[in-house]
Amino acid sequence: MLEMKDIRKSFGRIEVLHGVDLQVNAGEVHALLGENGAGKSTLMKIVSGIIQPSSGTIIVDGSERHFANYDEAIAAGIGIVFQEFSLIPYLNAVENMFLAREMKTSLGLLDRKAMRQRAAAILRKLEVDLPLDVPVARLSVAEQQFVEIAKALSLDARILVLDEPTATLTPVEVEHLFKVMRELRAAGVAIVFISHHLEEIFEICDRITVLRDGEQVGSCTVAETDIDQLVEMMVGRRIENSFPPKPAADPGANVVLEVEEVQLRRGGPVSSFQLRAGEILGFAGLVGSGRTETVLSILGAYPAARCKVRVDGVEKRLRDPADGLAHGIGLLPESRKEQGLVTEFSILQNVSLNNYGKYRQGHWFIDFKKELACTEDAMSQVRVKAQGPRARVDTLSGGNQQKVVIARWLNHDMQILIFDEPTRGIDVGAKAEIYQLMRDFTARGYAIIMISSELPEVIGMSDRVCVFRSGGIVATVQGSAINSEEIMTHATTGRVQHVA
Amino acid sequence: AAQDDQLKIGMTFQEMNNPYFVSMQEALNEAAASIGAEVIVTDAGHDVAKQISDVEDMLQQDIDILLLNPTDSAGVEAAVRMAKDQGVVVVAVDANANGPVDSFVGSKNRDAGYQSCNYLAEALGGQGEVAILDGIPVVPILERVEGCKEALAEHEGITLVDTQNGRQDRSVALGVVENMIQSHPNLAGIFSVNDGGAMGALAAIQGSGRDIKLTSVDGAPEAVQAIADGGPFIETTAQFPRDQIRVGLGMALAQHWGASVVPKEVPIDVQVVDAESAADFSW
Amino acid sequence: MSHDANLDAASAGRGRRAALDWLLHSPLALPLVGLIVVSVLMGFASDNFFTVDNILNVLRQVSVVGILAVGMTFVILTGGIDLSVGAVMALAGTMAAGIMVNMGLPGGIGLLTALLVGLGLGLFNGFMVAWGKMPSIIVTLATMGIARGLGLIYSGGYPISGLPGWVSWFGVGRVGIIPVPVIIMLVIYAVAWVVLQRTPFGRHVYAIGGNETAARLSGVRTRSVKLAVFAISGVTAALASVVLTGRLMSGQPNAGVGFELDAIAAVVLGGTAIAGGRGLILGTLIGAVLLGILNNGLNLVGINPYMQDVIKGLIILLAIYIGREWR
Amino acid sequence: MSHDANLDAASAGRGRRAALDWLLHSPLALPLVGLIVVSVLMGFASDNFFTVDNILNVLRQVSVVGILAVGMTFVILTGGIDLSVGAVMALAGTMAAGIMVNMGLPGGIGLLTALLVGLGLGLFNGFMVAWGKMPSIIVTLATMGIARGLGLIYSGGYPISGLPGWVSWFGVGRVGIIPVPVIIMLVIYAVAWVVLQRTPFGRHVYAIGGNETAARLSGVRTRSVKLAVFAISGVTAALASVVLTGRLMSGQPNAGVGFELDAIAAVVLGGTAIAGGRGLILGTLIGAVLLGILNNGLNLVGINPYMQDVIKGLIILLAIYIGREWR
Ligand SMILES: Nc1ncnc2c1ncn2[C@@H]1O[C@H](COP(=O)(O)OP(=O)(O)OP(=O)(O)O)[C@@H](O)[C@H]1O
Ligand SMILES: Nc1ncnc2c1ncn2[C@@H]1O[C@H](COP(=O)(O)OP(=O)(O)OP(=O)(O)O)[C@@H](O)[C@H]1O
Ligand SMILES: [Mg+2]
Ligand SMILES: [Mg+2]
Repeated sequence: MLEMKDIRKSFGRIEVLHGVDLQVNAGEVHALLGENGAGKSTLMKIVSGIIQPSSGTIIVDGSERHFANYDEAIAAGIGIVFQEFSLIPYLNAVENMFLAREMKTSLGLLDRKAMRQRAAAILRKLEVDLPLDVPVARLSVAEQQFVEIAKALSLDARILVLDEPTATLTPVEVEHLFKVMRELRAAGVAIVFISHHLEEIFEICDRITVLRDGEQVGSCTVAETDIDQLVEMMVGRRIENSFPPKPAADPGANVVLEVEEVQLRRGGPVSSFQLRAGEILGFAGLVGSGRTETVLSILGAYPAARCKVRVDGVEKRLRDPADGLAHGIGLLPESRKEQGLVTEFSILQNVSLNNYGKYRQGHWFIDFKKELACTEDAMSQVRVKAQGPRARVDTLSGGNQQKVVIARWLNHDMQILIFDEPTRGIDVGAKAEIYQLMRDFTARGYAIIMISSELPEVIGMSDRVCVFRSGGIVATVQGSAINSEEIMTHATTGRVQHVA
Repeated sequence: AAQDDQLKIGMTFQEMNNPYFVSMQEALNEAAASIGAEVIVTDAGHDVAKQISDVEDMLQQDIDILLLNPTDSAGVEAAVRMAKDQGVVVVAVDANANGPVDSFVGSKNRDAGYQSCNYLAEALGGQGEVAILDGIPVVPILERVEGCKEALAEHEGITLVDTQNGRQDRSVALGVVENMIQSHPNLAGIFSVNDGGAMGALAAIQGSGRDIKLTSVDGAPEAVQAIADGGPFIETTAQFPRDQIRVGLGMALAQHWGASVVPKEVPIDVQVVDAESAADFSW
Repeated sequence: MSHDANLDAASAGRGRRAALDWLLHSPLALPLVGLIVVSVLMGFASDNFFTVDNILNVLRQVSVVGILAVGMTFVILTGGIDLSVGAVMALAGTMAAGIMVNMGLPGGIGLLTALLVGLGLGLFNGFMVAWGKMPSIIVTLATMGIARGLGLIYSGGYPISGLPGWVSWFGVGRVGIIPVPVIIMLVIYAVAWVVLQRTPFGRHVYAIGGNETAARLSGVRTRSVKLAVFAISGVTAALASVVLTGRLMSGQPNAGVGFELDAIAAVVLGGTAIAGGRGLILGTLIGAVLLGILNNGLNLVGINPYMQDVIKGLIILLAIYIGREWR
Repeated sequence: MSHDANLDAASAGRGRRAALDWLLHSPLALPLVGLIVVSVLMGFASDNFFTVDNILNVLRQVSVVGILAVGMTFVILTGGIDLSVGAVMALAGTMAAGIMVNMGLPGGIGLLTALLVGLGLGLFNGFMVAWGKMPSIIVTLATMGIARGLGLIYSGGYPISGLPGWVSWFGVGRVGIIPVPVIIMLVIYAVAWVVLQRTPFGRHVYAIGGNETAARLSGVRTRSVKLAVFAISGVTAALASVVLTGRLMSGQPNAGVGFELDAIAAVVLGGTAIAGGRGLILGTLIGAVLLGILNNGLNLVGINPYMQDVIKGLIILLAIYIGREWR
C-alpha cells in the first residue's frame, strides 16, 4: 500500500536519513521505532508532504507519487497525527478538526451544523466526551490529543500515521485509541504507529521497522522478536535493568521542604506534603491532574489560591522561580523546548543561564574562562553528546537537550530539584542515563520531586508517591504500596483499574 | 443660537505648540474676558479631519462665533458650512477657508515672503546662492514661498540653488540645513518660511561657522531676540497674531450684532524686523 | 401560583447567572463596560453629550478610524500589524481626487482609483510579509513613508480641491437622520463579521494568529491568507479615504497622520490580543466608538487640549490593564 | 623560499576564507555591506559626500536617533518595543530647560531632571509591561501621548529658550575635530556593548527575547530585567534630549515626533530581530549611520524632499529583504 525506497534527507549540510526503506501493507499496524533523533518523525513528514526528501521514491498503491504539500498527501489518502500538537489554541474542537477542510453551505459560508455533527460522531467512536464549544486551550492535554486524533480520522485516510499519540494518554485512554485502531485495521487501513512505550508495540502492532541514526536497521514481525531484542536494535547495545536500585530510606533525614497547604487557583483539594533530603518523591496522576500546576504554584510561577511553604523549617514566600533558586529549589520543566531551553543559545549559554553568581569577574562581568570550564565539567557529568559547548541546543537530540537542562543545576548549591516528566519523549538509552543521574543527585543529598505520567518510572524510581486527582493530592503511598493498582485506584475515581 | 445670554466663542487652531498660535490664544482670552464671553479652544494638531470633528463638537456646545484657523483651506469647508447652517458667525484667521466664511483676517503672506527675500537679496548685495527652507505645504506657507521666489527673481545675481523641507520644525530644520550647507559650499543666504524652522537653521549655520545670512517670517520672540543679538539671522518679516485675533473677533462681533457690510477680507500688514528695529518689536 | 413564582424566580436566576457568565467570559464584555462607564462619566460632565444629535456626531467622527480599524483587526488577528493605513488612505484619497479634478474623469473612475491604490499597496505589504518573510511592522513602516511621499509627489504638496458636489454625500450626507459615513462604516463591519465568523477564510485568519505553524501543517494556505488580510486592510483604507474625502471635499496628501495608532488603539481597546488569534470585530467597533467618545467628551467638557492627550493615554492604559486578565 | 611563499599564500587563503566565513555568518556583515554600498553610491552622486567635514556632519546628525536606538535595542532584544522614546526625549529636554531657565537652577540640576524624567517614564513603561503584563506596544503608545501632553502643559506650548551658553557644548561643541554629540553617542554605545556582551544582565536580555518562559522558569528575574530595559530606554531618551537641547539651544515640547520610528528602523537595519533574542548593538550603530547617510546623501544630491521619503522606504525594504536570510 505504502512503499518508501532509499529515502534520504538533509537539513543544510547534515544528512539525517541515509537511504531508508519502509513498506506498510493495507490492514496492518506498522511500528516505527528508534531512539530520539533516529529520524522517525522526519520520515513521516516526508510521507505526508510536509517536507521534501532529498532523494528517494514514495510509492502509494503501486504508483510513484510526489507530494508537494500536506494537501496533496491528503488527497492521496494519507493522514497524520503530528508529534507536536498542531492545534490552534483559541479555536474550538470542531473548528480545529476541520481547519482548512471546512464544510461549506451552498453560499460558501461555514456549514457549522454539519461539521459539528460529524465531529461529534468521530469523538463518539473514540469514546471521549469533550466540550465542543470551548477553545481547545482550555481542554486537558489528553483531550487535546484526542482532538488531534479525531482530526486525522476525519480525513478518512487509507494510510494513517500516528506519531507518538500515546505520550500524553493514560492507559484507559490508550485502550480507547487501540480499539479504534483495530477497527481501522479491520477496515483495511494501513497504520504507522510511533511510540517509545515498547509494551504498546506488542499489544497493537503487526510488524516493526527500526531506525537508528537515520539508517534502517531491521524490519520484522512482532512475533519474531521481544523487548530486549528491540532495544538492542534501537540502541545498538543491551540495556541492563534501567532503574538503579533504590537505597534504603532514611527516616531521620531532614525535611527540606514542607508544603503546609497549597490549592490551585482553579480550585480543587488542598494539598500538603513533606520532602526529605536524599529521597525521590514521585508525583503520579493522570495527565491534567494538576501536578505541574501544583509545583509551579509552589515556585510562584503561577498564581495559587493559597500556598504556605517551609524551606528548611522556615516559612518562605516564593513569588518567582528566582526565589526558588535563591532557596536552592530548581525546576526541570515538562516541555524542554517551550519552557526549558533558549533554543537559539549555545549549550554554554543555556547551562549558565541562571548561574552567573559563580562566574563573576569583578562584581559585574562574566568570567568567560570559568564559565567555559564549569560548563564543560557539567556537560561531562551528565554526558551530553555534542560537538562542543558552543553548539546550539536546537541541533541536539531530545535526550541531549534534556541533559543540558539538567546540567544547568549542577553548578548550583541545590537542595531540591523538581523533575517534571523528565523522560517524556526520550529513548530507552537516554532514559536509563537520566535515572542514574537522579540517583547520583540523591546520593549527594539532593531531594527530588519527580512528576511522571509513566507508571513504571514512578514505581521504579520513587521512594514515596503522592497521587494527584482533580487538582490536588488525594493519597500518599510508600513501600510496597507503590504498585500500579494502588496508584491507579487513587488517580482515577477510586475504582480499581487493571493496567497492562 | 444662544439660550443663555453669555456669548460663546469657539476657536479652533491648526496647532498649538507654536508661540505664534499660543499668543493668538492669549489675545483671544484677554479680549473675550473684557466682554464677558466664554471661550472654547481646540487644537487640530495639523489634522484637518480632527479639525472638522473639533468644530462639530463645538457646535454641539452651541457656540455663537467660530474663529477658524484652518489647517487646510479646502479641507475645512464642511465645517464652515455646518457652522453657517447653525447660524454661527464664522471668521477665518491667519489662513482663509473655503465656503461661506463671513470674513477672513490674515497676514499678507505673499508680501511677507517677498519682503524677507528682498531683504536677504539686498543684504547679499544682489549676488550669491540662496536656498529656501520650505515647510508643510499649506496655503500661507506656499504663498510665502511664491512671494520669496518673486523677490529673488528680481535680482539677477541671485541664484536659488536648493529647496528643502524643514517641516517648520526646529530639529528637522537643523539637520536639513546642515546638509544644505554641506552640499552648497558657496551658499550665502537662506530664507526660512517661519521662525521655528529659522531657529533650527540658525543653529546649523552657527555650528558650521560659515557666513550665511538668514531671513524668515513671523516675528517670534526668540527670533527677534536672535536678530537683536546680531549674527547670521538678519531679518524676520513679522506678522501680528494678536492683532489678527483682535480684528477677527471684532469682525465676528460686528456680524453677530447685525452689521451687514462686514468686510470679506481684512489683510493685516506685515512688518520688516531687523537688527535696528528688533529692540522695539514684540508680539 | 407559588409554584409558578418559584419557577419564574429560578429561571430569572438562571438568566442572571447566564448573563454574569457571559460578562465574565465574553471578550466583548470588558470593552462594553468601558464604553458604558466612559459614556456615563461624559454624560454627567456635559449636558450636551447624551443628545441624539451628539451621538450621531460621535459616530460620524468615528467613521474614518472605525473603517481603518476593520482592516487593522484582520491584520492583528493574524499576528501582524499595519502601520501604513493612514498614509495609504491619504494617498488613495489624493489620487482619487486628482483623477477627478485634474483629469476630469467621472466619479466612478475616481472611486475605482482609490480602491486600486489601497488594494495595490495592501497586496504589496502582504506580499512582502508572506513571501518576503519580513516582519510586518517594518514592511508597513516603509510603506507608510513610501505612500506619504507618493501622495505629496502626486499632488505637488497642495491639497486637491474642486471636487464635484456629490462627493460630499459620502462624508456629510444623511439617509433619514443617519449620516452616510455611519452607514458605510456599519455595512463594512457587518461584512467583516460575516467574513470572520462565517467563512473558512475567517477561521484561517484566527488560526494563523493562534499558531501559524500548526495552521500551515493543517493545510491552511497561510501565505495567501496573510496576503489577503493586508489586501483587506488596504481596501478598508481606501474606503476610509472615500469617507474622508467626502468630509474634507478635497484630496489631502497630509491627512491621516497618526491614524494608524488610533486604529490600533481601537482594535486593542476592543479586546483583540495584539499577538493575534483572539478578538472580535464587534469589539473593534466598540473600541473605536470609545475612542471617539473620549475625543468628543473631552472637547465637550472643555478640557485643555494638551491635557486631553494625557487623559486619553491614561484611560487607554487603564482599560487595557483591567482587560488583560480577560484575554 | 618557495616554501615560505606557499605558507604565506595558504595562510592568506585561510585568512580570506575566514573573512568570507565571517561575512556570511556575522549578523553585522549585512548591515556593513549596506552601509558601504549606500556610501559608495552617495559618494558617486555627490562630490561633497566623502569629505571629513561631511562625515562628521552625518555622525553629528545621527547622534540623537543613534542614542535613542541604544535603548530601543535593549527593549527589542527582549521582544518588546518602545514607541515613547521621542516623546520622552522631548519632555525630558523641555523640563530640563524649564528648570534652568524659569527657575534659574544650576545646570547640574537641569541634567538631573532630564535623567529623572527619562528614568521615571522608563520605569513606568517597564512596570506596566513586566508587572502589569500589558503589551509594550500599547503601553508605550499611551506613554507617548501622555509625555507629549505633559511637555506641552509644562511649557504652555512655547519652546523654552534662553539657556546658558555652555549647554550648546553638548550639541555643537567639539573635542579636537570630533563633535561632542558624536563622542557622547560613541561612549553610550561602548557602555551598551559591555553591558550586553560582558555582563549576566546582558545575557538575560537575550535570553528573555529568546524564550521568556524558559528564562523565568530557570530562575532569571525576567520581570526585573524587563523593567530595567525600559528604564534604560528612558535614560537613553534623556541622554538624547541633552544632545538635542544642546543642538537646538531650547527645550522643545514638540521635538522628536516620529523619532521612535527612526530608532526602530535603525535597530532593524542593524540586523536585530524584531521578535527579540538576536542582534548586536554595533549593528544598531551601523543602522543609525546608514539612515543618517540616506538623509544626508539624498539632501546632498538634491532629491526632491517628497521623493526622499519614497527612496528611504524602498531602501529600508530592500535592506531588510536581503538581510532576512541572515537572521
Ligand atoms: N528542521 C530541521 N532542521 C535541522 N535538523 C532537523 C530538523 N528536523 C529534524 N532535524 C534533525 O533530524 C534528526 C531526526 O529528527 P526526528 O524528529 O525525525 O527524530 P525522531 O526519530 O522523531 O525522534 P523523537 O523520538 O525524539 O521524536 C534529529 O537529529 C533532528 O535534530
Ligand atoms: N479543569 C480545568 N480547567 C482549566 N484548565 C485545566 C483544567 N484541568 C487541566 N487544565 C489545564 O490542563 C493542563 C494540564 O494540567 P497540569 O499540567 O497541571 O497537569 P499534570 O498533572 O501536570 O499533567 P501533565 O502530565 O500534562 O503535566 C494545564 O495547563 C491546566 O491549566
Ligand atoms: Mg519524533
Ligand atoms: Mg504536567
